[in-house]
Amino acid sequence: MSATTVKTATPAVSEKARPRMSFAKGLLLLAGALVLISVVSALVSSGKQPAFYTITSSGQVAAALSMAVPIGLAGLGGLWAERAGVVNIGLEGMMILGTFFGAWAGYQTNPWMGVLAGVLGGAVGGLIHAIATVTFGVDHIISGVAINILALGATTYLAKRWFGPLADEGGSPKQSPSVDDIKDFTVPGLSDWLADIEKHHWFFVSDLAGLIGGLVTNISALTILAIALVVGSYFVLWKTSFGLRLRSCGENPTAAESLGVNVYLYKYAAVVTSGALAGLAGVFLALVRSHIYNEGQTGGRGYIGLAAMLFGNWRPGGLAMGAGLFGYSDALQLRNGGATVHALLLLVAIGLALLALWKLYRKNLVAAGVNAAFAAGLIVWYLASDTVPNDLVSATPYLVTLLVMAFAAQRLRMPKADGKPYRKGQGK
Amino acid sequence: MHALVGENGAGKSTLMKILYGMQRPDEGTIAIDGETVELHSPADAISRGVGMVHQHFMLADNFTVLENVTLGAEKLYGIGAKARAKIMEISDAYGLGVRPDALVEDLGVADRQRVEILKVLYRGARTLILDEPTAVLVPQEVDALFDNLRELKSEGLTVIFISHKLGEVLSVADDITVIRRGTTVASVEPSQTTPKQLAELMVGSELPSPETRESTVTDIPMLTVDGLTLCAVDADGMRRAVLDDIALTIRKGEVLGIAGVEGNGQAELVEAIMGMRTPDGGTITLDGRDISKLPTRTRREDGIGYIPEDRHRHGLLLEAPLWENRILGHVTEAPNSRRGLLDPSGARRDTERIVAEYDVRTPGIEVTAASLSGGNQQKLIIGREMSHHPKLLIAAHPTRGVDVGAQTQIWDQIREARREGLAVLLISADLDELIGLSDTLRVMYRGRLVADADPATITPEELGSAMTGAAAGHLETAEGPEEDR
Amino acid sequence: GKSDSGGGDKGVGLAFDVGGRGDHSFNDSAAKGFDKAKADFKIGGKDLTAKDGDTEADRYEKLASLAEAGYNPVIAVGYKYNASLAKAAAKYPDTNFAIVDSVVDAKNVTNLVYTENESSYLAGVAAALKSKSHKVGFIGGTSSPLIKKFAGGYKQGVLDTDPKAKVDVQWVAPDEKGFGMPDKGKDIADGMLSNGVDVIYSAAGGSGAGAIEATAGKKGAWSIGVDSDQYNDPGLAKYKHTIMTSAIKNVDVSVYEFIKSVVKDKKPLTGTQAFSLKDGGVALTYTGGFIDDIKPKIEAAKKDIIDGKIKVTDTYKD
Amino acid sequence: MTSHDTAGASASWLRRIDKERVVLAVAAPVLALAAAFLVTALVLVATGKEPFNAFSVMFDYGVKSDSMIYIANKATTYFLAGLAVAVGFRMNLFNIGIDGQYRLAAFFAAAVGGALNLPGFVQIPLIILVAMLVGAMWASIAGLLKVYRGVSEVISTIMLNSLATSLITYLLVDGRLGVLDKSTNVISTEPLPSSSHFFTIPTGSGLDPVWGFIVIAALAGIGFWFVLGRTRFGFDLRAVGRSESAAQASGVNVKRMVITSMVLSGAMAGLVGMPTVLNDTHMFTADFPSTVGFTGIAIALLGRNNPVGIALASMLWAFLERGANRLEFEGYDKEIVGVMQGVIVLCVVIAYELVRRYGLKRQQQRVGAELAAQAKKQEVAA
Ligand SMILES: Nc1ncnc2c1ncn2[C@@H]1O[C@H](COP(=O)(O)OP(=O)(O)OP(=O)(O)O)[C@@H](O)[C@H]1O
Ligand SMILES: Nc1ncnc2c1ncn2[C@@H]1O[C@H](COP(=O)(O)OP(=O)(O)OP(=O)(O)O)[C@@H](O)[C@H]1O
Ligand SMILES: [Mg+2]
Ligand SMILES: [Mg+2]
Repeated sequence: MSATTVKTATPAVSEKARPRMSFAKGLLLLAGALVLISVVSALVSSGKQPAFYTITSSGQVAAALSMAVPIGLAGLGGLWAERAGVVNIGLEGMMILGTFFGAWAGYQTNPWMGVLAGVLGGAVGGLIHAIATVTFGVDHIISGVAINILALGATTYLAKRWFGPLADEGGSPKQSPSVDDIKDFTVPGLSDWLADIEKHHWFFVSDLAGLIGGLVTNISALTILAIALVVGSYFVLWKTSFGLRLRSCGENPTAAESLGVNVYLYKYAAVVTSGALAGLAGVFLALVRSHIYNEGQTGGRGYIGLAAMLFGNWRPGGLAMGAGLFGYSDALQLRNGGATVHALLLLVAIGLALLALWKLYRKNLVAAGVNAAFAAGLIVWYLASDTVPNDLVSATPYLVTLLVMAFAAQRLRMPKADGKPYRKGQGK
Repeated sequence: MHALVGENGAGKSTLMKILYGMQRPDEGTIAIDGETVELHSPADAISRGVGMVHQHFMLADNFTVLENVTLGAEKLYGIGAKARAKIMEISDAYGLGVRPDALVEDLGVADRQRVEILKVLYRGARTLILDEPTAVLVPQEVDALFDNLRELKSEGLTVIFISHKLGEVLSVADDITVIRRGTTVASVEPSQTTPKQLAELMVGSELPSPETRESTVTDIPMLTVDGLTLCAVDADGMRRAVLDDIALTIRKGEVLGIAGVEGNGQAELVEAIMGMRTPDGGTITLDGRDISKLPTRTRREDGIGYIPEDRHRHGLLLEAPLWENRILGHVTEAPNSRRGLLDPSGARRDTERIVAEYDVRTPGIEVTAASLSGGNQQKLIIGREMSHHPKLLIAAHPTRGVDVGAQTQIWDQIREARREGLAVLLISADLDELIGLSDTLRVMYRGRLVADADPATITPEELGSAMTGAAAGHLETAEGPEEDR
Repeated sequence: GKSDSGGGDKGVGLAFDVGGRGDHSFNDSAAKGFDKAKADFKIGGKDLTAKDGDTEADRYEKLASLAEAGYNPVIAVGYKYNASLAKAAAKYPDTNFAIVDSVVDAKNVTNLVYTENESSYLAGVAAALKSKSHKVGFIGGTSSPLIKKFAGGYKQGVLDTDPKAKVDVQWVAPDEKGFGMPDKGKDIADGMLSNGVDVIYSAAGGSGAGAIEATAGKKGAWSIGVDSDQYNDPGLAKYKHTIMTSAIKNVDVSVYEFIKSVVKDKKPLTGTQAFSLKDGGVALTYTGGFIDDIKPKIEAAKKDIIDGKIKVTDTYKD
Repeated sequence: MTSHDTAGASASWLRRIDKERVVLAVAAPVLALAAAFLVTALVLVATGKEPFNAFSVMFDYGVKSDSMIYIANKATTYFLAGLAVAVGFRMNLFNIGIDGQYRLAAFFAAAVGGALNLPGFVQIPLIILVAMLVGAMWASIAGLLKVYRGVSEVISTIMLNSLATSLITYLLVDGRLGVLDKSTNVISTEPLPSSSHFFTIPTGSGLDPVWGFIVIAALAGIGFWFVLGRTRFGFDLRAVGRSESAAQASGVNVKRMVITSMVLSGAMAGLVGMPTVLNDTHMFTADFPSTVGFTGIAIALLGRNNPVGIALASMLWAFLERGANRLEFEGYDKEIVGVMQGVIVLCVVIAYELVRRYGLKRQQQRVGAELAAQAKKQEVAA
């Protein structure tokens, strides 16, 4: 070895702040997307323009929001549990409990009692999960799967017994009688004004008006509650000592225990809250998205909520984005079918092409090549067809989610002790 | 300042955990300040002014220092600005140099240790328990730690600490308790005892020494590493070199020791040689064959034995029985498999042999690896690796957390292997071990081999200061081993 | 199944499709005929319900256990029973079977099928006449052959009446779940309405309720019900002022007639009994009086279909 | 996922059997089943139904010979689904995508089978091969995404399930890969030629035969056991499941192993639909049984990811479903069986965990006690 002098080495640890998908960055990205839509819709032939207009229409945005809320709430449930170290694959079952008890109590009394009952129903599901995983130390996934089976079994059984005889009120073994509406809100004046602007299809301005319009027109009280819960969860989990303790149980429960934190208690609290949130997601499906309990109503949204949480890297903002993305693309395909999804092809292609350029600039040739190839493929598809076949349109939200996950490479930062069994007094 | 010594599994940690309320005693009493107390949980202990720094750090990696410190003590100063100010105040008062907003994940061992101590002080502890605080520190850091502790002592705090390093125990403790298999066997005063006596009290045998006698170094190169460079993307998305142009040669019969503060690339060097990481440049040659591009499995088949730094993460399947652990890493080799199929009976038979030969204390080979104590797990790993007659043995911290009895055995085995012409790459934080066993010493600092030294002449203190980057080049002008080129 | 009338013949056996009694749709319609027959002829009976994930073996078991226990006739509601009914009919040659919506070629099986495309055609005529925007919509539960029969007939009816009109056809989901998603039905209808569609016909089971709800929220828009007269559906009472008409399928009538032919007349209906516009097996309702103004045109179309002047397609292509 | 494998059959196996362990192993499921029945009985009583009659109806009916045949046939499918899930679980991969994989595989296999008319001994293996290939390819998407893009397999397989549904709906259309029978309203793939019908095992006059595919399923189970328990590859796979880091250090290419096991899991999923296609319907219809993949998760978990356990669990599941059909006939709500299934899974896993923990404690105590004894002896000797 010839080194006789110490060379100035790179610092082992740099002190820079960790990059995060900040709120500001998200807004910027959204604005960019809006501009892109405006530009493209101004450029395509007039026959194709309506398909682009619907992409930012207020109806689309409102529908996207209402589709995103149950997914986001379920995801938030997942977040609470996993931040305390308990994987909750039983969200689906807890949502089912929410739909059932929400509609049952809502029908018996009033919708707000329904909300309460649904949340309680979900919380009971959470409690069972907590007993199994925290007290008995059962594998979290097994317990979750069992709860999904149990919740489905119990509600179908009870629905048949309780709703079956209510045929005159519209009940059936698979469906509850309808429940009254939960109040919704419209910002007076603003909503109409925005709707007016939207109609003119002005460059960018109308797109923005559609976006905001969708967010201020006929917003259900539960939607507002859901948004508040996302923000509130962030606040509680990251800005309070309760949250600190709860998260510590997901990162290093033995350490938490050694500092006098009652880990079991916090895990219980987190998992029960998780169930309650999933229950609320179910209530939203039963009482806002429709007015009834309906067997199979959750349709796997619990799992999708879980996916949204993973998508969002175990953070409330991220999971809201994941839920939003899924809700948006689901609403898009549902409301407007093939033509609009067809328009989306072009937008995604352009987006990918831009991403390819960025990768090229960063000298990541492989990624640039892959992105460019996908972009080219989509453009060819767009040009070669007029619409996306109706039978394929239903795939949109799933495909979009998968593609976004695949292209947005990310470093997952799951809580360190997530899913690991923990026993009191066994730390080494 | 009270020191507690004893062999592995003597019950030191268990006793301390009882003092800290993490475990409940079956009988007996605990008195704090003359008052008999009953501790049901750490919270009880904390409220009575007992604080503990555990043998294995109790820190959440994804949390900031601030979060780690305030956790569980939010009532004192909240979790915000007031807490931050308090942390800075304590840190400054005792010269701990702790930064509240750093992520623990990014901290080195010594820094983590200080965070642990700060955690205890923050809670206003009057009795401080430190379980093996020095095991992972270099001498300078140990000195700094003891300076801190003395300062605390002078303020009237009581410090209880546990250590396997008898020298330091004798130099800093005011009182020493020796325990063995769960009972106190002696209470001694440091001034009236010697390390030798202490060791005898502990294990009933003589204090071992890692001293290597005659040199067995040949001039046939076994492992040659040249220009090895490895970059990694850190948390900030910045690429930086964790291994920077590493060059070294280990000959048959030679033990090459690498000294360095943890986190300076030793682990990465080992992983690169093992093929667990793909380097960005450089070549690795084993016994004349270029293995740079070969997968880990082939490298192992070609004769690399591996005693990993973290046996739980890299050396064992904790939930699997011993005989399956004997197969791990050598599944393609006899006696573990024949023609693609496992040979469980062959593996079982050989496991029995290893258990007997290497004195693995276990009632049988069907018990899970997890039910063995750490020292016995280590012996099993060493037995396994040596059974395949490696050409090169990579030994990372082979005696970490292992008591003096087992240490002797392990050192003997390394020496034995070396005599048979094995090349050994030794990485250790225990500088006595490093100096005692090695034929050649290298110092690693920030991904580079910055210095070399002759184990015959260097002292741990000199080596320690080189490890912190204070010196470079050849550390002694006295005649040392030949340069590689 | 309460206590059955004793003796060898226990009465009627009936196996519902998924959804079963209380689905406010064709299962309920079958139940109505079944209940009426039981009451009128003072016989016993037992009904069983399919569940999601049932296999051939499960369906066969239902039919076989009914026949085995001595129920006669045995009626299978839904085309899914096709294969299992064929098997059961062979095993129990002395039992009279009937299947709704499908055809099984066996001596002891009566096939009760309906020309849903014809009633849907009339729905299309009504939609085209009532639409002001010349844009109408169709929402199907899923793109199964049966539902495509509805879609095809409807589209043809619309275009024959108003060639300039646009028909927006959408499916709720790619599988059977699409029949139980009222919320998604609502979203689809909402999307159609905001694109200017002002009449929506949905053949989507429970999901249709959502579409009807959405349509009721838009001024001047109409919905068209399906299978039963949804104007009279208690669950939809709130929206009935916008349910312009329903394309009904009188499963109850055919089930009743079949039971009667076996139990009372002792001369079972045989072969394929197609219930069409001609015999009132399918029809367009005038309840509520919303389409009374265009009744002549609808009746004319109906006559043309019955006379064979209009040949209604029985499938739909995108 | 905790995976527990049975010790193998070597000459000294008898020695290793430990009476206590056997008792514990049997105790867990027995206790759990008893608890599950108790809970179900309580639910029945609470809703005003007589429980014991319900159970006796289920048991009496469940052991009738035609019920046994039903159970054997249905369990064949469930067993394969459980195995497919277990391959992933054994190495900590949560493949929720069995559902999509097996439906897509069955669809393409049926389509290929319907399009060809080769001798059975060529065509049947070909159909099975197509199914395994399609299943493997669909699953490999999730594997590749995980390895190269870091996408959690939980997300990707959920999405791929729905994509499979859409794809099948798109292709199963008159003029694409479907044929429509207008009179029956059934859309399906072209039916298989009768030469491609799999053999059946006759069971007696008037009774349905047992599907011959049960033989393939048994072979798959043995193959599963052999590959995982007796080959180097299986050892590597289990090693990854137990500790990814230790496996990597031991020389396993973990990334490749992720893809390989996803592919294996998918190939196994491809088999799930085969008993139905080859032995039963001989075509793929739009109402091809779905959600079997999800049932497979419960069954794999109940069977502790080991073939014998999975076989027992799948038979239990089939038995319960058979019983459900009968319960309805006897005037009970068959939905109670859903409650039963959920309670059973929960009770079984809790019982297993308690027993496991007890066993571990016993083992540690024994290790400790024996070591102490050894040490004493040494001391005395010294
Ligand atoms: N409840 C118990 N009763 C008796 N023995 C036990 C119990 N729990 C653990 N043991 C035994 O104690 C040992 C556990 O080893 P552990 O890792 O705690 O040892 P250690 O003292 O840290 O040793 P080392 O220093 O070698 O790591 C094993 O031999 C285990 O069988
Ligand atoms: N409740 C218990 N009953 C019996 N044995 C136990 C119990 N708890 C711990 N042990 C065992 O007692 C021994 C003492 O372990 P302890 O960790 O205290 O040792 P130690 O002296 O700190 O060793 P080391 O030097 O390795 O840290 C271990 O073998 C441990 O597993
Ligand atoms: Mg200790
Ligand atoms: Mg230890």
